[in-house]
Order: sequence, then C-alpha cells, then structure tokens
Amino acid sequence: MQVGLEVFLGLAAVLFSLGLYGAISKRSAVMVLMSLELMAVSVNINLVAFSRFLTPEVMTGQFFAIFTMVVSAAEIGLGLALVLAIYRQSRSIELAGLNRLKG
Amino acid sequence: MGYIAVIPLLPALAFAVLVPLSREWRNRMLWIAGAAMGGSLVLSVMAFFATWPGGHAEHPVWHATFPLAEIGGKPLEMGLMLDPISAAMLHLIPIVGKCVQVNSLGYMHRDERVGWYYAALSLFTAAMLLLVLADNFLLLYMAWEVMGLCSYLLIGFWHEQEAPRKASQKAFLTTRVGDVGFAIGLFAMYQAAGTFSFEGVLGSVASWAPGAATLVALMLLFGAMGKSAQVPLHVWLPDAMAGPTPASALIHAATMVAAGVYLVARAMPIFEVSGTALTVTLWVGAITAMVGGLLAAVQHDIKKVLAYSTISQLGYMFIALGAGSVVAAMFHLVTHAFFKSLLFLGAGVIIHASHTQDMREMGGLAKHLKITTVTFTVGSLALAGVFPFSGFWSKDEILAVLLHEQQYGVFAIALIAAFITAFYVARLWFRVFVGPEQTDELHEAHNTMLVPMVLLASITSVIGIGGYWFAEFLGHEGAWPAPVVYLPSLVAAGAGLALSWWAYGRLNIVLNTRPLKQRAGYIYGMLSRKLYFDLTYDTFIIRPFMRLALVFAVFDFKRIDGAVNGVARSWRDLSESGWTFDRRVIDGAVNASATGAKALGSRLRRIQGGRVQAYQRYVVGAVVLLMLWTVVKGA
Amino acid sequence: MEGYWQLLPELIVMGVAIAALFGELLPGKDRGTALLGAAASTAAAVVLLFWGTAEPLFGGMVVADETARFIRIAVALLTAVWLLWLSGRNMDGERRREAVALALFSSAGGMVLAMSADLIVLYMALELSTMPAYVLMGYKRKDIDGLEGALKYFLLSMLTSLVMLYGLSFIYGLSGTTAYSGISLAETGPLGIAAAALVMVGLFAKMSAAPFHYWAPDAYAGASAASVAFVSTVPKISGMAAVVRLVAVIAPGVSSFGILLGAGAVLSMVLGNLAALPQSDLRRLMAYSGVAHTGYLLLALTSGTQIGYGAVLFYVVAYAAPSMAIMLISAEEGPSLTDLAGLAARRPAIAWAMVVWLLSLIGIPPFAGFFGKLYLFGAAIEGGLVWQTVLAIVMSVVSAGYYFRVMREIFFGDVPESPMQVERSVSASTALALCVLATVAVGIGASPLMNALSFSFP
Amino acid sequence: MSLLTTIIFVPLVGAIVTAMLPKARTDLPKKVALGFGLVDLALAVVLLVRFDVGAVGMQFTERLNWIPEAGIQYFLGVDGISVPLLALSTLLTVLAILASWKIEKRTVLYFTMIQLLAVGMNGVFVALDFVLFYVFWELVLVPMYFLIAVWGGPRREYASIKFFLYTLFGSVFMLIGILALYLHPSGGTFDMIELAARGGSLPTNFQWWIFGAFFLGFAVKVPIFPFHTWLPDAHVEAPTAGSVLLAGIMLKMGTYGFVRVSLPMLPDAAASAFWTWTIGVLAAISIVYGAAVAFAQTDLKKLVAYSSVSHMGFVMLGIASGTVAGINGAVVVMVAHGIITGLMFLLVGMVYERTHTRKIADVSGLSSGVPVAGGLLAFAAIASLGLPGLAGFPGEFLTLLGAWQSDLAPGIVIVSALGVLFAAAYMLWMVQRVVLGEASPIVAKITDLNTREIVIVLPLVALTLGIGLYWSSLLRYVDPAVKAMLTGMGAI
Repeated sequence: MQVGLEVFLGLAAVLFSLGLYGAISKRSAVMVLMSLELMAVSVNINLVAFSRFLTPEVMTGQFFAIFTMVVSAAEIGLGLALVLAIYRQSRSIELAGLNRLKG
Repeated sequence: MGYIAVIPLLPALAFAVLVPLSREWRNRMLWIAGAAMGGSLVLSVMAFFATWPGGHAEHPVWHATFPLAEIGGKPLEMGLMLDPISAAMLHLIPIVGKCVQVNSLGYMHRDERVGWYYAALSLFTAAMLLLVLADNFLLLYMAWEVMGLCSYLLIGFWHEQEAPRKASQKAFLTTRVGDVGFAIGLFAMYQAAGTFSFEGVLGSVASWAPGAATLVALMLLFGAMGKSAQVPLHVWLPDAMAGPTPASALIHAATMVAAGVYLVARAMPIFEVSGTALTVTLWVGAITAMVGGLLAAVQHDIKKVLAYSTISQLGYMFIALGAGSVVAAMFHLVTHAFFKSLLFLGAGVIIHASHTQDMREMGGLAKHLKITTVTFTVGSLALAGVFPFSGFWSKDEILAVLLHEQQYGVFAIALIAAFITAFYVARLWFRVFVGPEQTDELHEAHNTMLVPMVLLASITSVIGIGGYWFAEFLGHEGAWPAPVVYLPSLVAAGAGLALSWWAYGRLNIVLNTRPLKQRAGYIYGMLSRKLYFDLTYDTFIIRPFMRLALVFAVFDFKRIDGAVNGVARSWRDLSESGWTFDRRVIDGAVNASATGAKALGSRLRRIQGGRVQAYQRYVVGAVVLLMLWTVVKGA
Repeated sequence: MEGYWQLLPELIVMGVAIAALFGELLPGKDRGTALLGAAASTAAAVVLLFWGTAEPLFGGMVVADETARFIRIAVALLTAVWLLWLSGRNMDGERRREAVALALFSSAGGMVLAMSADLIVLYMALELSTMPAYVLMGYKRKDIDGLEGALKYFLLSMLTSLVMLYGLSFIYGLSGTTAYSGISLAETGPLGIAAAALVMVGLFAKMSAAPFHYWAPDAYAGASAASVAFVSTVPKISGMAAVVRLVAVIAPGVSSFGILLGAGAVLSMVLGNLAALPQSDLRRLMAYSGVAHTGYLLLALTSGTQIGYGAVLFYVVAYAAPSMAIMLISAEEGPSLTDLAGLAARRPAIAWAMVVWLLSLIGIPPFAGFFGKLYLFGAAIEGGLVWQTVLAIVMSVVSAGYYFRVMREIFFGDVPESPMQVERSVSASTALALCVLATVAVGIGASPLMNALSFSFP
Repeated sequence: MSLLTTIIFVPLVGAIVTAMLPKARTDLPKKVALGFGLVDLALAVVLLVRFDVGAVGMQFTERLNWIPEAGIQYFLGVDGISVPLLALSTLLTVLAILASWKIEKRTVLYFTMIQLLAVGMNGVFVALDFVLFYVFWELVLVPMYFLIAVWGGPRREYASIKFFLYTLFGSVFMLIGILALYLHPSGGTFDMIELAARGGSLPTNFQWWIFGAFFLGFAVKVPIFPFHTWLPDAHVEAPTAGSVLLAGIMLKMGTYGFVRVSLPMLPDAAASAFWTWTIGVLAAISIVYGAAVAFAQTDLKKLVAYSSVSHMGFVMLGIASGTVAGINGAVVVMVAHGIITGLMFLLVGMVYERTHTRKIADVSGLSSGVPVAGGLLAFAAIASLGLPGLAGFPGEFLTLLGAWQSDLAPGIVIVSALGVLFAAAYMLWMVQRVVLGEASPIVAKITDLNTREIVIVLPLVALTLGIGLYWSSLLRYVDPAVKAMLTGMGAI
C-alpha cells in the first residue's frame, strides 16, 4: 500500500512529542540531551518527507536536513562538554540539584 | 492746573524717601513728611478755590488721563480729575493730616520708630488723596486697598505687643472681606459698561440690564460697609484703637472711614437706578447709628467710646445717602471729620496726662488742662449737635432730608440716636473733666499738641453755618434747616445732656458700683465689669436703655466677633484637615502605587525558582497553550 | 564589490577568530589577541561602510541590502568595543584568548544572520551566533554558578530552537521553498498559524521575551559580567534583524499574528519592568531590563508597518550600546549594586557616563534612547496600538524607578571603608568613551542612521 | 549666529567650561557661571529691546533641518508671551547663581547643573518644534534632580526621586499627545505654528482626547490641585537657588504649555464645556486649597510652596476663562509670581543661611532683629497677597475679570475672589509671626543682609514695583500676542 506524506508527518509528530516529554520529565542531564536529539531527528524526518513528496525534483528539504544534522551534532557535543564540566565540580548531573541561582 | 497731580505725589515721594533710610536717619528727617503734607495742603486749598463757584458743571474742572494698559486692544484708561465733590474732600484731608502730624510730634517724640510712623502716615495721606482724585473706579479700588494696608501698618505700629498685632490683622482682613465685594462689583460693572471710568459707567448706567445696577450697587455698598465699619463689618474699628491715637484721629475719624461714604456718593447714580440698594443703605445706616450709639454708651475706654461714636456718625452718613442726598452726607462727613479728629487729639492729650485710657480712673482734668478742656468741650458739643457748632447743622440737614423723603421711621431712629449721642458725649465729658482728681500733678500738654486742637476747634465752630454755601458748591440749592427739624433735634440733644448730667455730673465723688455688679450676675463676664450702673437704679429710662445696650453688646461680642473668630477657628481646622488630607490621601496614593509596584515585582520574581525542569515545563506549557490557541483561531 | 567579495567582512572576522584560537603564538599573548580581534572587526565595519551593498548572493539565500549593512556595521563595531575593553581588563582570571575567538565567531554568525534571506541560512547563522554564547556564559570553569547558568541557557535555547526548527520545517512544507521570497502562509489555515507560532517561540526565547525569558536572569546572574555584556547585546541585535525579516515575510499570511506579538510585547514589558524593581544584583536587573526592552521592540513589531521595522532596528542598536557599557562597568566594579556605592567619588567620569547610559535607557532626551522610543511609540500609535503604547509609557516611567536606584547607589551610596581601586587602563576607558559617544551621537545625529534603515515617516 | 540660539547655548558652553574647571579651586566655578549668566542676561535684554511689539506672529525665527525624514526641525522663535518669560528665566538664573555664593560642597558640579537647567528653561520658551520642545522640557528634569538630591535638605532623596518620577509621568503623556498629533492625517507635523494654524480642522472627539493627554502632562508641572504633592517636598528640600528656579520658572513651563499648545492647537476641546469646567473648578480648588493648607504650615518654605499652588490656581483660572482679559491676566500672574516668589525664596534662603532653621516658631521678630531682611520679607509677602501698586495685583485682577466675563459659573469666580482674601490671611499670619513681634533668641544673634544680598534682591523689588505701577510695561508685549492667538482660535 502506498505510504503517504501524512504517515511520515504523523511519525515525526509522535517522535517530537516523545522527545518533548523526555526533555521535561527526565532528571538526569544526559537523558535530557538524548530526548532533545530525538526531537532533532523527528524534524529531519519531517523535512525529508516534505522534500520527497512535495518537491521531488528540487532537493532543498534534503539539504536542510543535512544542515540540521550537522548543527545538532555540534550542539550535543557542546552540551555534553557543559554537563561534564558541571559533573567535575559537583559530582552530580541531577538537574534538580542545580537551583542555586534564583530570584 | 497740572499741580493737582502733584498733590498725591508729594506725600508718596516723602514715603519713598523715608523708607530706605536707616532708622536714626529716618527719625531725623521727619521734616520731609511735614513739608510734603504742607505742600499738598497749600495746593489743595488752591485747587478748592479754583473750583470755588462749584455748581453742577457737565465735565470736571480738570481731567487728565494716561493709558495704563491695553486689554485685547481696548485701552484701559487711568486718570485724575477734580470736581466739586473731590474738591470738598481734597481740602479736608491735608488739613486734618497736618494737624495730626503736628500733634504727633508731641505724642510720639519718645518712640524710637517715629520715622517709620511718619512714613506710613505720608503713604496713607497719598493713598487717600489719590482715592479722592481718581477718575475711575479701578484707580479708586487700588488706592482703597493701599489705604487698607497703611491702616494695617499704623494700627499694628507697636507690633511688639500682642494686642496691636491682632487688631491690625483683624482690621485688614475684615476690610478685605468688604474689598472682595467691591472687586466683584467692579467686574460686574466692567461687564455691563465695558469701562471703569466715572463718566463711562455713570453715563451708561440707565441702559444697563435690570439686575446689573442692583448687583453692582449692593456690591459697592458691601465694600463701603467694610471700610466705613458699618454693622456687621464694624468689629475691627473698636479694636483698631490699639494704634497710636493721633493716627486713629486721622484714619478712624476723618479720612479712611469716610472713603466708604465717598465711594457711595460717587456711585450714587447707580444706587438711584436700583431702588432696592438705596433702601438697603438707608436701613444699614439706621441700624449702625443705633448700635454704634448704644455701644458707645457702655464703654469705659475713652478711645472705644469715640470709636463706637464714629461708627454711629457714619451710620448717619449712610442714612443720608440712603435717603438719596449726597450733599447732606458729604456735609456731615466734612463736619464730622473736623470735630471727631479734634476729639481724638483731645483724647490723646487726656490719655497722655492721666496715663490711662480707662475713664473711671480719670476726673477733674478741667482745673489743670484749661485749653484742652475748652477745645474738647467745643468738639463734644459739636458731636452732640448743640446749636452753634457744626454737628448741629449737618445732623439737622440729614434729619431735614429724611423728613423731605417721608422716611418717618428712620427719622425717629435718627432722633433717638441723637439723644443717645448726646448722652454718651456728656457721660464722657463729666467722667473726664468733672469729679475728684484721681491722678496727681496733672499738667497741660505741650503746645505742639494744643495748637492743632485750637485750630480744629475754631473750624468746628465756624463751618456749621457754611452748610448753605456748601450745598450750592456741590451743585444743589442750599436750604436753611426748618424749625420743624431743628427743634426736635435740639430737644433730643438737650434731654441727653441733662440725663447724663443727672446721672454722672451731679455728685462730686468717685462713684462705686460694686453692689450693682453682684445683682447683675447673669450678664456675661467681661462686659459686666465694664458696665457702670448708676446709683439711681429705678428710673425707667436708664435700665431698659442699658439692657438693650447689653443685648447688642452680647450680640456684638458673641455673634459677629464670634462669627469672625469662628471663621478663623474653623478656617484653622479646615487647613489642618487639608494638610493631613494632602499628606495622607494624595501622598499616600502616590507612595502606595510605588510600594505596590515593588510588591508586584517581588511576587513576579518568585516565579524564577531556579530549577531548570520548572522552566522547561513553563515553556512547554506556553507552547501547548499556543497550539490550542492556534487551533481555536484557525477553526 | 561583486561576487564573493561581499563576504569579505565575515571572512576577516572568521579568519582572525581561528587565529585567536592559537593565541599563545601571537605576540602579546591575551592582550595582543584581543587587540587583533578588535582591529579585525573594526576593519570589517570599515569595509562594510564603503562597499556594503550588492546584489543577492548564493542564489538569493543571502541579500546584503541597506538594512543588513546597518546591522552588520552595528554588530562589528559593538564586538570591536567589547574586545577593546577586554584587552584592558581580564575575564575573572581566565585566559582571554578563547573568549576573543568565541566573540568573533558569534559576531560573524550575527553578521551572516543579518543578511540571511533563506530558512537554512537563518537557522545556521542563528545557531552559529548563539553557540559561542553558551560557552561564554560558562567561561569560568571552576565556578559552579557560571556553569549552572550556562547549562540552563543551553537547555532552554536548544529546546526552543528545536521547536522553532519544527515550525520552520512546516513553513518549508507549506510553501515548498526555503527562500524568503517564495514563502507565504496565505490561506494555509490553522497549520500555517501553528507553524508561525512555533517559529515565534524560538525567536522569543532568543530575544529573551516573556514568557520564554526564564533563562536570562539566572544565566546573567551566574556568568561573569564581561561575558554577559557581550551575550546580552550582540546576538540580540542580529537576532532582532532576523526576526524583523522573518516577521515581514510570515506576518502578512497569518491574520492573527499581531495578537501573538502584542501579547508577547505586553507580557515582556510588564514582567520585565516590575520584576526588575526589587533586584539588588546589577546583572539580574539588567536581565529583566533586557526583557522589558524586548517588550518595547515587539510592540513596534506588532504595528506591522514599515516604520515599525525601521524603528525596531534603530532602537535595538540604541539600547545595546548603553546596556553593554553598564555591564562592563559592573564587570570592573563588582556585580551587586552596593559595589557601585560612592562611584561618583572614586571615578567621577565613569559615574557621569553611567548617568548618560541610564538616562538613555529610560528615554530621556537628548540621548539615543529617547529618539528610539519616539520612533517606537510613533510606529505603535501609527499601527493603532494606543492603549498598549500608554502601557509602554507607564512602564518606562516604572523603569525610571530602578534605573534611579542604580544612580542613587552611585551618588549617595555609603562608600565602603576600603574601596578597591580599579587600576587605570587606557583601552578599557577608550571603549567606554566610545559607548558614551554612541549614546549621545546616535541621539543627536539620528537622521543619517534613519536613512540607513531606509524608512521614512509618512 | 542668530540671537535665540546664542541665548540658549551660552549657558551650555558655560556648563561645559565649568565642568572642566579643576575641583581644587572651589571659588572659580561660581565666577565663571556668573560671567556666562550675565552675558545671557545681556542678550535677553537686547532681545527685549529689539522685540517689535506691534508685529503679529513669531519673531527672531530660525529654522534648520535636524531629522528631515521624521520632519523634525531645529525651529526657534519668540512672541509676546514667551519673551518676558525668557527674560525672567535669564534674570532668575543670574540671581540664583549670586544667591549660591556660599555653596562649598562640589561647586563644579553645582554650577554645571545650574547652567544646564538654564539651557533647558531658556529652550522651552523658544522652541517651536514639538520634539525640540519636549527635549528641552525633559532636559530640565535631570539637573533639578541632582540639585535637590545632592545639595538638598534631610529628606532630599525621597523628594528628588518623587519630583523626577512625578514630572516624568506627566511629561510622558505629553509625548503621546505629540505623537498622536503628528500621526493624525490633518496634523502631520511637529511644527507648532503649523499645528496652531490647523488647530480647528482636527475632529473634536480626537481633540478632546489629545487635550486630556496634554492636560495630564502640563497639570503635573503647573501644579494643579490633585497633582501638586511633589511641590512642597521638592521646595523644602531644594537648595535656595533650586527653589528660586523651580518656583520662578519651572512652574511656568506647565502654564506656558497650556497657552502655547493646548489652547491654540485644540481650540474646540479647550472651549468644550467639560474641559473649561474641569480646569475652572480645579483652579478654584487649587486657589482655596493652597491657601488653606499654607495656613497650617510650620515650615516657611512649605508655606511659600503652597502659596505657589494657590497663585498657579489663578493662572489656570485665567486659562480656563478663554477670554482676552483672562489669558492676559494668566500670563501676567506667571511673570509676576516668578518675580515675587523668586524674591521670597531668596529672602527665606538668606534667613536660613543665618538661622539654619525654617521653623516659623523659631524665626520671629525679624524686623526688630534684622530690619532690612524683615522689611523686604514683609514687602514680598504684601506683594504676594496682591496689593494694588505691586506686581501681584494686575494679574489676579485681570484673571478674575476675564473669568467673570467668560461663561464660567459666577460661583467659581466668587470662590477664587475669596481666594485673594485667604491669601491675605495666611500671608499676614506669616508676617505677624516671622517679621513682627520681639526678636526670638536666634534672630537676635544674626547679622543683617550685606550689600551682595541686597544687590541680588534689588532688581526683583524694582520689577515688582514697576509692573505693579505701570501695567503696560508687561502687557505691551503680552496683549498683542494673546489677541493674535485668540483671533487665530476664533475665540474673539
């Protein structure tokens, strides 16, 4: 059976919401980073699906996906570096512990 | 005729020269004030003779104007003019002023601020002369207020003591109440006639809207009542006696209090157009004449007697004006000015000699102060209205006018008032000059104080007869008083004198009134001690007569004075509450809004809880809301 | 200046940024690197000044028009000022080489962002300009507060930019192309509005507009004032430029877009100003003040008129210079308000400079802030947003409240017994002098800048 | 370089030069400031002399493009209403500088602030472009804030911040009014003359709202009744020079705004029943309320501050009347009040310098202790209660006359006329307590005014007498301008 654009968009939406939920509820910083990465993946699916179904002859969507992958990779690298620095100082990556700055 | 403008200028220049000087230089330069007054005296006499034939000329003898300013392109003219009425007043002021100045040399020589006294006196004379010469109501109002200030300065001359300070403030504020009425009269006049000048206003008054004339007239009357101390605005005059006596002689006898009469005389056409204003003036005058006389009869302070007497005599002038006769009012004004200032100067000498103002501590001055006694007697008789002296002629002219206008009710009141006047004049005379001496080494005053009194006494005895030519001078046909008028007035005067002689003059001992006071327990405190019951308690006339006076005195003290003080007191609590309202309510609101903003800020601050997860939840919550909104919006 | 030469300014900046990474080889170590960086960005600005505009490049993905030139010059100059200041001062004891490199990378990203006319370039430049900012925030490796602030900034920004990306993907889907010229959300119904809203979430967060501003107060409070000075101003200028371009493209299609922006504006103004009142830490106060000023900017944006966009860009520059200078002073004197006590006695020139900057932020003439607010509120009223303008006016009076608390500390604060004497540094004070000049000159000489923004009142 | 620009920027140059002076020499700044102030005063006198009284419309106009895109110009000009105020501003600045001869604390900063204040004040009265007007209007706030905050009395911080926020709040609404007028199709320009000419064409409802915005802006500055609570605090805490300039000039900026902006540009709103009644009633309240609260004051400066509220009530009454006499009276009261209250604050300041207390209870019997100071203070008090022959009377008389002629209810005019009586009451009460009576222990010890102080006070005394005796010395300038404005508004 012919898999339509809507199926991909649906899949992307599900993944995006899962990522979103993960980012909110997970206590450990690494898990949050992983769920953010999940959201990035869902966006890529979205882009590729649009490019394949709407403008098959022009590959702009694909380019967009490649660029987003590059950017999110760099960001996750940076995020992990930050988490590592925090771990070295406070021996914990629990997000809940980090509430010294307030007001 | 340009010298007319110099008349008010000379004393004003004297004031301008004296003020900046240091204190001792000012005390040494008194002659400047004297010279200025002398100069304006000479010039005003010349002016008087320049207008001598007088009569009802169409336009004034001399008239000069200069544009003060332009309002909306329309020039506001201001000027001086000389016509019979102003000429009459013009020669009066410097004569009395010169006498007062000479008298003050003796009276005030010990005072170290005498320079300032003469400066204030000069400014006062300048203001009065300007008022008399003004050719429009606005300049008259301006001179009117400057005069009010000078009376404030002179009454409050000895400002170290509490009484003069209070009296001067009360005088200024009460007259100022009248001035507010005067100002509103001016505004209404300008709206109706479009100008302030006499010929502009008086010329067009016939064509005004019906109510306008009455409104303007009543307002001007209200102003005049303030300045001429008519009931109910008379409360300030008795207290004003706290000032130096010669100054009171000039201000509270001759000139300032007469300004109100002069204003109404000037505005007479307006009063005539609005009939009601005339009747109001008539009855104001009648009431004041009675009240003044009664209160004068119960006073113990010699100057307070004269003060209430002035109020009463001014009441007479307002009666004359109310009856529509400018001539009678002006004639009485002139004669009253001379004999009342004579009495005040005399009172000054008496107080100087017996070192007290309270008549009960005086007596037997006749033997030692010969000249004072003679001159004071001339003045008293003139005030009482006895035949040869000026008071008789001017009062009878007023009575004649009343008869002519069929105002019998007021005629009767005037006669009773004449009787009361005679009574208190004689009472004063007997208490001071007859009876045992209560102060030792009485000696005659210095002749600088006596010469002016002799001059005034001679004028008082002479000008009475001039009534006929005075009327001609003001443009009305003169009339010798008819017997039907002068007989009852002579009877009234004689009865008054006799009663007073019988009550006070007969016994040659210091009268003791202790027993009477206990019986009169119910009379309110202070005045009862001043009240002096005669030993012959039972005669019908005196007791009802006294009770009526007391009722007025109580009324006067509690109601009006009370009202004035009441206003002051309520005014103070209003300002108190105003101040707290200001601080607490408005300022409170302003500060509250500031602290409110801070409180709101700190509450908002608490959202920033510090936990990353919380922030993310807020963000996602916002995103979800956003999506819901878009769905709702989109559908 | 045809072809690739247009990107010369960006290339200069990037080149020096890479060179700065190997700072220890350069003469003069940290100080030299900073001065080199400042020279580079000034050179970029000069190049832009003379050969700024050219026809679109890379098939329309990048367009160097008049507005882009104005923003690129502003970004370059501000970075130069910051680096000049950095050369005279230190970053709380850390090595300064990396900070210079990061700043230059971020400003390069900002300059590209100002020119972007394509969704892909938009996203790339946006991330390039904000990623160095995360690191700058956590620059002090040993200090847990800094790192915590940086992590919060990172997590929230990443979350919101991914949401934006999701929105961008839909915009691409709906209009079939990523070039601005092709995008239009007309008749796209709820999906169009949803996509626009999602994009706005990301941009609101980057501009620290309420309700997505949570990271700003904590991040600013944790980081060293010097890095906050850079992060709170330069990325915001280029970000605002991108927002203006994007909104100009998206807004016409989406009917109720104005309400969205308006709500954001009102929320930011009220929350920013009121929350700033009770603050005692200068950095946190400036964070909330940033939120408030973003509110004013969004207000003009909501009017959707041509003047509005011009006024926004003018104001963001007029706001950036003084607030960067204030943060630099906080870096020199100490973060909390009480550290500023008695500044007037110790350093009168700096005290009066602070007065100039604070007054400009309140909007008192004759400084830049007043003219900025004049155009902002003019545009808002032109767009019919009368009651919002009244609210903005009242809120700027409230802002006078906390700005004056700063001024009061400077003039009347009780001087501590041993006030630490800041050693004089020529380059730092020249940088601050440039800021004062900017605040005053931009105010009085407003007309040339107005032409640059190529808009004129009716 | 034309006259008006030099008048505005002489104090600015002075301020910059004073700022550069070395902090060590504390006596140098005041001499420099005085020099620049006198030059400015001389220029103002030249302006007065060369001002052609008969000519209608603006004179000495200068026009320069400042921000052409937004239509903002550097546009200056004066007419009969603004010339006297400008001259008064330069005069009072010189006197204020002379009065602060004894200031030792931070003199460089002090005299820079005074001269910056002068720039703002001069500028407001000559600016004819709305943005320029607003710039000068706001420029005045900051130096005044510092004058109060640094050299003020004990509660200076509260008073200065309250002054700043209060006035800023008002003036910001004015900004909305300016922008709305600019952006309205039939408004469309910042040029005040142009807007005045187009005044009538704006729709009445729109005019009504804009009048409200301007009313809020100007009412705070005047101040009118509910918006006045900042004035007593600011006056009490400000140094002498600050009070003189605050009362002498800055209060007039509000009323000048009404006469220059609200009336000509929004004629229908100004003539509308609602606004004439509101301003009329508020004016009457200000007069009576100011006088009442002044009565309850124990601090001399607060008493004079509340008397200013009362006097400004008269100005607003004149403006509400909208008649020729009323507005002429309003402008005359503005100038006269500036002179008289300036004189009074100078004297109070001189007394304060000697006795270091302003409590009315402690300072009594001046005329016996220090006769010259006592005499002058009595003179100022009497001038302030509106005695004819002195400057206070013509303004108040014309205002009441104008109000009576206008369609304001007679009740308002009567209440205001009673205000004159209340003024006499609290002024005399003050004269009784402070000037008359025995010298209190403090007053017995102090020395009388020296020549410098008398030289400061003399010009104001001369002006009070001059305007009081010869009205058209001032009305010669004011009346043609007011007539032209009202004909422009179609009110005549």
